Amino acid sequence: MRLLYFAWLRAKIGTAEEEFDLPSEVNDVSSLLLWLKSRGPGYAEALKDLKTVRVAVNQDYVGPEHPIHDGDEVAIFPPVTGG
Amino acid sequence: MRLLYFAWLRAKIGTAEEEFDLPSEVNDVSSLLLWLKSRGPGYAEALKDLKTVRVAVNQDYVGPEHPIHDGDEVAIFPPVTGG
Amino acid sequence: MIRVQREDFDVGAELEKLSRGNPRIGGVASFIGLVRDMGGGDKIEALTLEHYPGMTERKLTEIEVEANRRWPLDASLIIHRYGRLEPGDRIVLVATASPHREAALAACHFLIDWLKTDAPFWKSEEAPKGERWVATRSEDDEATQKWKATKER
Amino acid sequence: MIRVQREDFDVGAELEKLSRGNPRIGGVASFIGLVRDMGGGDKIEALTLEHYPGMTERKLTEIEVEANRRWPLDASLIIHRYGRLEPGDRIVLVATASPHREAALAACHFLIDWLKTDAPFWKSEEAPKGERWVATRSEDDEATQKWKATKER
Repeated sequence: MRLLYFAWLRAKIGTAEEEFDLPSEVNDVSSLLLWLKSRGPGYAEALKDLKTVRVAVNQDYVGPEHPIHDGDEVAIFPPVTGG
Repeated sequence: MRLLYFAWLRAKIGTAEEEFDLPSEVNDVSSLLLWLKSRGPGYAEALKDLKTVRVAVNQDYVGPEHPIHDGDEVAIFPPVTGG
Repeated sequence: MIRVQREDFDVGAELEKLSRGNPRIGGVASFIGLVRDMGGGDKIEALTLEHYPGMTERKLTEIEVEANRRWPLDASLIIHRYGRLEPGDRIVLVATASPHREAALAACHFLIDWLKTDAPFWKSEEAPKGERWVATRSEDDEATQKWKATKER
Repeated sequence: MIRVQREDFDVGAELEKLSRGNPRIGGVASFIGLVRDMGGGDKIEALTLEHYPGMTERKLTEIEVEANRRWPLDASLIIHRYGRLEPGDRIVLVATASPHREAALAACHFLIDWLKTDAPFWKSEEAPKGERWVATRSEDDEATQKWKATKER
């Protein structure tokens, strides 16, 4: 699984990109976010208010129940502010 | 009184502009159009369907009851088609 | 600003001028009207735009004042051409600039709708069967009526 | 057509290309987004636009396809820049061309509204107290929701 972080989520987590083997307790977006929060204070801080967090799996916006498979590209970022 | 005609009204009447002394029977837009119709077949033809005729007095759109005074600039034309 | 002219205009330069030197502006909306090659089902060779000099400038100014009354615009522009034009030629440019995109977009839409029913221009087309005057579209009146029903901001 | 690029673009040339050679087109609507010098009450020195390469192009393409599904467009264009930009700089150009002005105007409005809430771009501002990420405006979400409520033409 490839993880990408953008904007202030990237800044708080301290990296733009990482690769993992899918942990056994992760099967959807919710469980992925829960697992990430436990990885350190930067993650916990970045993910403390999930109202300000958006997730895309394989470049499509998804909700908390969306399944996660090994090999997925998962991006985590704040609401967009382009245009 | 200065009269201006535009688009197909000008073509049917056969002139773009004319000057008159205000006839005694003309005191508003309605009576002006009635008087003009009697001036010849081109006028009668141009003014036969008043639904397709717009009138401006001193460069403002007006309705049939708008008064006409000597010295006014009166323009008669079809609905506009610019833009 | 309004301009009524026979000559073509440079869209890029006009839009650039509208916002230049004013970093409050966040959005510039514009509409360009072009001569189409079809009219009433017939191929059009060209069209000629006639207007009422004096009243045209007066009406365009009124329309622009009304747009500025309804929306917080930092700049606005209407350029309308007259004379003989061929398919693909530019007829009109309407542009608005505002700190906020919604104001710029709505005011631009308003200006072109209103101009279509209020500015004294008339088109005649050169069609295969000869020259003919373009008829009004009832959709144009309806578009302006919609704005008249919403006078307030 | 969509383009995501660091470089500036030439608005006049882009709009000209959109209608060139197609005399069916009667109207070209456009919106240009510019960097403002104020943000959250503070003077802004510059902003930096970050994006998600790959997903950006995908989302912009989806938005353009949706606009073409809703309105009869002959051409459309979205150019969005990324990188460091200063007040007055162009950020985005959205343009639509159609035989009919209402379609061009509505589709242009739709594209910029939708892009604001769907395309993965993030702005950070250089303000006097340091760098900070721009927060979402709830008006932007509402503008897109309005379009979602009117999926059909």
